[in-house]
Order: sequence, then structure tokens, then C-alpha cells
Amino acid sequence: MTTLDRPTTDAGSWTSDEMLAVAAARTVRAGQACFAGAGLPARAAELARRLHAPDLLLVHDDGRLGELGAVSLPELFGYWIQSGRVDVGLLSAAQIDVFGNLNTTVLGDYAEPDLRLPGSGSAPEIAASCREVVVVMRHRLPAFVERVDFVTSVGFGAGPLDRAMLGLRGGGPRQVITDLGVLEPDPDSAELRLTAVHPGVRVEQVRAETGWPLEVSEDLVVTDAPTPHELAALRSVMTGSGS
Amino acid sequence: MTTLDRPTTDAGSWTSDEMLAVAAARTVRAGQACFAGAGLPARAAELARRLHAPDLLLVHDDGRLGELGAVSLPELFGYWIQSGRVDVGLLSAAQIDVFGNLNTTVLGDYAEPDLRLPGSGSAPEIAASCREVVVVMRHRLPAFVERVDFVTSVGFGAGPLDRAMLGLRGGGPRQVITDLGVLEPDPDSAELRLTAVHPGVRVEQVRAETGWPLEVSEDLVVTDAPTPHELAALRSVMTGSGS
Amino acid sequence: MPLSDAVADLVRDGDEVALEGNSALIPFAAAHEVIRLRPRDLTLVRMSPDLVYDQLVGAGCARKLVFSWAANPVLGVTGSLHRLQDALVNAWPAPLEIEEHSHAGMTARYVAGASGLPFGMLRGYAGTDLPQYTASVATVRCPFTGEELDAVSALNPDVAIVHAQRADKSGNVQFRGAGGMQREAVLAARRSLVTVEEIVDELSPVPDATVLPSFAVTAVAHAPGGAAPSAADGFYDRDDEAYRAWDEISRDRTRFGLWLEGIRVEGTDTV
Amino acid sequence: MPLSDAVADLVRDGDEVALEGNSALIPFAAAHEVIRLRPRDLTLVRMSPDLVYDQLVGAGCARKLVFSWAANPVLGVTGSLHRLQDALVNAWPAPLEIEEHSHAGMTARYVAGASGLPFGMLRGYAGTDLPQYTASVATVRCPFTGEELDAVSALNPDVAIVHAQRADKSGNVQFRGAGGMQREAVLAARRSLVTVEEIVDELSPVPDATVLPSFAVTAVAHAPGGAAPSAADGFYDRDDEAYRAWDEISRDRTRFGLWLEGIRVEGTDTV
Repeated sequence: MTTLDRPTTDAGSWTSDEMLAVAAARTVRAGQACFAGAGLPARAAELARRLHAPDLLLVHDDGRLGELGAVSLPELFGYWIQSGRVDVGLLSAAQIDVFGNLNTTVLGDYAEPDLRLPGSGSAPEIAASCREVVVVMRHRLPAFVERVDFVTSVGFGAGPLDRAMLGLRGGGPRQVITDLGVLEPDPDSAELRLTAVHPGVRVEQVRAETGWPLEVSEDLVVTDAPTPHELAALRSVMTGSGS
Repeated sequence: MTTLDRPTTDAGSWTSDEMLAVAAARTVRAGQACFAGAGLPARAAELARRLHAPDLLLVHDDGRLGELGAVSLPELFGYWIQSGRVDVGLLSAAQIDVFGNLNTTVLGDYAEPDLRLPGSGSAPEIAASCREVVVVMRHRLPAFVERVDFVTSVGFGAGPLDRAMLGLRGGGPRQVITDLGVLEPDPDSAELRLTAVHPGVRVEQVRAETGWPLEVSEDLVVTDAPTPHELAALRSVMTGSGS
Repeated sequence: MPLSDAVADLVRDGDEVALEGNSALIPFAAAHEVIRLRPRDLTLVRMSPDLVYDQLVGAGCARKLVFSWAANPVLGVTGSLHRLQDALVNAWPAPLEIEEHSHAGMTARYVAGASGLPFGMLRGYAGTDLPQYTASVATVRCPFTGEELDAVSALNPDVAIVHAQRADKSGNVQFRGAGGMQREAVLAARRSLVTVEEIVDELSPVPDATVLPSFAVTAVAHAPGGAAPSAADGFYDRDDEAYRAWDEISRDRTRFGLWLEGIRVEGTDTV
Repeated sequence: MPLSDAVADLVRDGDEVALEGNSALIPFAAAHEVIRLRPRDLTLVRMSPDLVYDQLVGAGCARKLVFSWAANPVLGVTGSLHRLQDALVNAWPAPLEIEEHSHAGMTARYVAGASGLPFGMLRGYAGTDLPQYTASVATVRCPFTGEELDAVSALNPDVAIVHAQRADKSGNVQFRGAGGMQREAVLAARRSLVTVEEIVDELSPVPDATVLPSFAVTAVAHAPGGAAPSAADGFYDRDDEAYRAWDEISRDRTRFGLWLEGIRVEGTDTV
């Protein structure tokens, strides 16, 4: 898939996709066990590993635990993911809704789809059981919808109590990192609201790309711009991985 | 445990324990996958491997599949035993009853035991799921009882329909090989009856060591005596294994 | 046994067929034999359908697809298996029924099938929309805690076809490399075929290798390169160019038709 | 971390403690540290209690035993763990409650515990007398077929203690050899200790080895010979003589008492 990064409105020498990758990488902490979905999430995890988390243990969905060797898939899904032993799951999706639910299954009606997407993969179990989830995706109106066409992976369902009622033991989405800013669940309503904008991004611009009435945090901050060090590392990742 | 083999009443140059081992080994067929419990069953399986079944695949309860390598215990019990993929399970016990149920758990009352035995080990799942079971034990009155003190491993329960009703998918005991003869379940009643005596053994002698009114097959045969070849192989097994 | 004979022996119209092997060790050579055999109404089972089922679906062999993640792994995530897409959206060349799960769910289903259990259980489906469209999902209650868990029915395909690095002369098979439900698919299936890169006198133990004894396998066929263009650890890497090239072939019904003729008539295994 | 400190940190009165490791890799050195610590009312969990729990039960550390096969594996099958026998039949030195399963049942319980599930299921208990004496056995009905299966509650010990061949400096652990629920016991437990033969700079892949990442382990202690007299594949074989000698020590309360004083007072690890 060819990635057409738009230059940001800021005069800086980085693109919005680079800001996205850097902001996402910053959410990953040293020493964590991390599962990263293909594409933007994998790029962010790899960047974190090169920057501040060299000991990040990347759990792959073929059973590899970092460089330590591989376990069978039944062990991967049972002992490592379902057990809640993975600290953070980085996920992307074709659609996300106000409660952080993710759709990677279908656009339109399930039986007569407009576009068939790849499906679940490991996302539902990551969303259910990781200690926390960070969603990494580009902020566009068709993707940020009030209600996803299909709940592939549960964020907060339809409210703050749903995860507990559903028996989901992971913490759910902690942050949604986009190329425009950062969304976090409101502790009372579990609805995603804007807590940070990236440099040069206006709140109205984010609202225009969000399909629900987006609340803005009273403590809205502006993300730190990517440092030259971060950008250099990211560019080496992108060259290396060919994305 | 010291084994005191009694000389047989026959003038032959083999003991009743040797006859037992040879008769048990003969029940194992070439090319089978076989699980053998510790002691007499393991000796019989090893003898079969040296005689007529060099390609016998011995499934060990530490997960080894013959010489091919080992699988994890969850795989062993799930994929190999419970799946019904093991052709024959050779088991022994402290007690066996008229329906071929086995006790390796306790003599006397469970809460206040006369003698505590080792317990289940892998015997219940072997008895439940192997295509067939061959019981290998010495024929003594305290061990051949009408009803075992504790059903550790199910033979035919209390009648011919019980295995199906219990959802047990293996075939159950095909033969009980003792140092006096061979017992097999009656197809109609599922009760064990005498189908062979070893050379020099009288039916009355078997009855005297059996704690239920032992039926004798109309087609009672006398076991072929161990051949010199069988005895030589057996004696090399016993030297080799130190039993 | 020659591969074509093995496939012809094992695969029948209407069968549930699992070609497994994660993102590597995909049995492409055997899949092309299936295409040549022209079976009808197969139910195709595979966690990651990948190019191999794009080909089989496009060839009109399938009535139904059971899967958990369908995409061209080299190209990215959306709409990248055009023959699947065409079958699902336009019913071309035939309508395609689907039964979808997550990877953990498919794994639990294979494990249950391989273990002689009628179902497996897991956490991860609660709250998703998947159970309302997938009949092989239900719930089960813990008899100790009362907690409700997701249940998935066992998979026991009629046939499993997988690819491995090597077998010995007795038919014992050795797989190498991370991932995949190859062994479980074989153990869960009624009949099975393993294609291998090489046949050796004796298997020697290597790290990260797993073994399947011959008595658990119906047939072994020698098929060097049989997983290409996917990878076979120790033999060849994935041919990413071939995966990219497939996008152009698959995108267009006519071009796909020409590719299909090549497979069927000439027996040339391009891609 | 010194072994004695690790044991003192992790094991508390009343804990459910699992010392796992099939018939090899039994953590005897750590068990003797437990004896020196003199904890009370432990629930001891282990598939094959073996000499190691004969010692802990005789030392009066245990209130309850959870197991599936209890015997001295070198001597054969009956009545060969005299301290267990004495506790069960004569309540000496204290009454011992038991909770027994089959090997497959214990395996399913550990797998459930390691997988974040409240129970596991299997076939094999139906028709046996075990369920009527064991509260952690129940049944569950398949929501697809209606079939009834055996259910066993998950094991989640407070502490798991196991022995491995080696760890690297970051605390990643490598186990070698067939068998054992070491990894599952650690993954199911709230806290865990792994004793190892050696600590190396980097783990290298070897056949039949499995790895446990450091973040899944609470503590690693260097304890060369720590599994003796059981075997540690690649380091030493089982000392069958020591197993036979144990029979004499264990058979007699007085001789056992002398052995116990040796462990406690002098810190000498004979047997």
C-alpha cells in the first residue's frame, strides 16, 4: 500500500505521518511486552525500540517472543495474550467509534458489504486482554464514526461499565494516536475526547475529521514536535522495513 | 520393589512372571502406538519392541513420542491420548474387578485408608481414550476382586453399555494378561472370563485366585509356552532395564 | 507418492479442506493440484487465506470460506485479495459463504479438533459483533465460578494439507520455524497430506522444530519449492515480488482467467 | 539473588506452593530452603510429589497436598513415600488433606491457570470415583453438541518454584528435556522462583528447549546441582542410589528426624 504523507500545515520538516509515528512510539514504555498490529502500529513499536525502549519485548502473532524464540500458537494466545501478560497492544482499524470500538471486518452491511476488510486477526483478543491498548490510525472523517459498522474489537462497548460486564480483563484503549492529535477516554463517560493536538493542528480541523461531536479536554496540550533524533530514527525504520 | 518369581508348576525353564511378560508382549502389534505404564507393562512393551514390533511407537508420559522427540504435556494429553490416537494402553493396577475397572488409588476407605496407593497418574485418560487397553498384572486373590475399592480407571463400569453412556471413546480392556492366564470381556455381559491358561496352570488354580465366580470360555485354550527366542529377548530386557 | 495422485486421492467434492501454515510454509504446489483437480463446493478453512485461497476461490472450487484474517500480507490490509472480494461482493465466479473467527478462536477450534473435544473456549468474542454472524460461536459457563466464556466449535476438516521442510523415509515429518497450526490441522483432520522440501534417511533434532509421527499422517509427497512464493525456513524466503505481482493478476477477471488457464492447462506453476 | 533470600521473600505461611518438574528438574535445593524457612500450613501442589514432597510433608510444612501420582519412581508403585503414607494414614506429624487428579487433569488445570481461564476440560474422569472426592472436578456441557465433559478448576498457586538448566543475565530462562509443567506452573502462579544450573551471557537455541522470558518470572537464583538427586538434562543424571537410600530414611520416623535436623541445623543437603 502506497503511503501518501501530506506535508503538515506547520513549516516543520516532518510530515503528519511522521508525527503520528513519533507520538505513538512515545506511548510505549521501556521494558514492556508489546503486541503491534501490521502497518502503523508495527512501525511505532519498532521506533520505540530504537529510541527509548531497546528492551521492548515484541510479541508476534506467529508466536515469536522478541528474539527469545517462539511458542506455539495455542500457547501464544493462551499463556501470553489471554492471560493478560502483554502490557500494551498497538492496534489500527478501518473505523473507530466514540467508545474506541474498532472495525476491521466490513464496511456497510455484513451480508452485502460495500467493502470487505481483512477481518479479526488477533485484534479482538488483544483488545480484550492486553493491559492497555493504544490505537494508531490516521484521522479521517470516514474512519472516525459515531458507531462502527461492525465491532471487531471492543473498546468500551457503549459505556464505562461495559468492559467489566463483558468480562474483558484488559484495560481497553488508553489513547488513540492520530496524525492530528491524541484522543483519550473520558473516565466518566468512556467517550473519546481530544486531549492533545499535534503542532500546527487546530481543534476545528480535528472536529472536521471526526464523525461525532468531539469533546475537548480542558487540559488540551500541544504535542511536542518530533526531535531530530526521533525523526532520524523513524526514517531509518522506514527505510529498513520498506513501509 | 523386589520381584519374587515363583517357578511354574510346569517343568519348563521359565517363571510365571516370564510367561506373563511374553504373553503380554504378544498382544502388542507391529506398527502400533503404545502407552505402557511403569513396571510390568513397560517390560512387556519393551519386549514386544525387541521381538516382533521394532517399529512400536512408545508414547511416554513425559511427552516423548518414541525416538522422534517430545511434545509438551498439554499436547501429549490432548493431541495424542485424548484424541484416541494411541492404539493400545498397557496398564497395571493394585486391584481389578469383574468389569475390568482398575484401582491404583487406595485400599480400604478413601478417607481412612488401609494403604494409600500412588493415585491416578495417566491411567484414567489411557483407559478412557486408547483404542484398546491390555491389563498386565499378577493373578492374586487380593487383587482380583468383585468390586474395586476405588475406580481409578474405568474398564466397563458396571456393564456392557456403560462406556458409551459415560462418553468414553476408547474400546476399553481387550485382554487381561496375568501370570496364570488370559481374561477377556464377555461381549454380552462385559464381565471378564477366562479364555486361556498358561501351560501347567489349572482352571481351579485361577479360580482360587479370583475373587468373583469366574466364568470359563467354551473355547479355553492353553497359551503357547515362551519360545527360547522370546525368553532370550526377555532376559536381555530385564538385565538392561534393571527390573 | 506423486503430488497429483495424493491430492486426487484425498480431496473430494464438498469436502471441508484446510490448507494451513501461517504466513510461511503455505502449500501452494498442492493448492495448484487442487485447482487442476477441479473439485466443487469445497469449504476452505484457513486462518489467513492469503493468495492461496484467493486462487482457489477465483478458480470456483469453493462454496464457503472459514477464516480469521484475509489479506495479501505483503500489500497491506484492505481489499487486497481481489478474487475473495469479487466473490463476496459480486458472487463471482460463485457466491461465497463465510464463517469468520479471530486467530485465537481458530486456534482454539483446531486445538479442540486435534484433542477430541467438541469445543474450545477463550476470552475475546464478548462484546464483538462476530457471534451474531457466526454459528460456531456460543458461550459456556464455568461450573466453578459461574463466569461466562466464549465457546467455539471444534474444527475437524475432512482433509488437511500442509507443507513441511522434511520427512524421513518412514513418513515422519519435521516442521521448522515459528507459527502455524500445521500439526493441529493434520491431527484434527480425517485425512491429511504433507508436502515436503526433502525426504531424508533420518530426522535430526534442530531448534524450534516440531515433529509429526508418520502414523498421524495419511500421505507424504515430495514437492521441493512447494511452499513458494511463501517462505520455507531454511530453504527459501518469501518472494515479495510475486505477492505484489499477484495483485495485478487478481485485480482483473480476465488476467486471472489467463493465469488460471496456465495452471490448469499447461501445468505451469507461476506464482 | 541468593536462594535462601529468594525463598524467604516468596514463600509465606498458608501459601499454595507448586514445585514442578516432572521426574527430572525437581527443585530439591529450593525445597530444602523451604524446609529451613519452616513455613506452616502450605498447600503443596505437584503432579508427581516424589521424594521432594515426602520431605516437605514429613517436615510438617504442609496442610494439604494436590497431586496426581505419588510414589518413589525408582522403587516402584506402592507405599513408597513413607512420610506421605504416615501423614495420610496416621496424621503424623500432622493431618494431611488431599486433592487428587489425574496427570491429564493436573495438566489441564495448569494450562487453564496459565491462560487466564477459570477451568479446563478433558475426557477421562467420567465413571471414575475421583469426582466424588475431589471438589475441583465438575462437568460442563458442550453448547454445540450437548455432550458432557469433565471440567477441572484452574490452578493459580501463590508461588511456583522450578529448576532450569540456565538463565541469561536478564533473567530469561531456558528449560531443556522432555516433560514437565514448569513453564505452566510459573505462568499460572502469582509469584515464581526459578533456580538454574548456570547463568550465561546469552541463551543459544538448542533442540527440545523452551524459554520463559524474564518478565514472566519473579526471581532467578543460581543453584548448581539444585535438582539433584533428580536429573538435569545436560548436567547430571538421576541418582538412583539416593532414591533407594531415601526409602530407608523415610521409612522410619527417627531416621527421618535425623535427616531433617541435618537439613535444618547443619544446612547439609544430603539427598
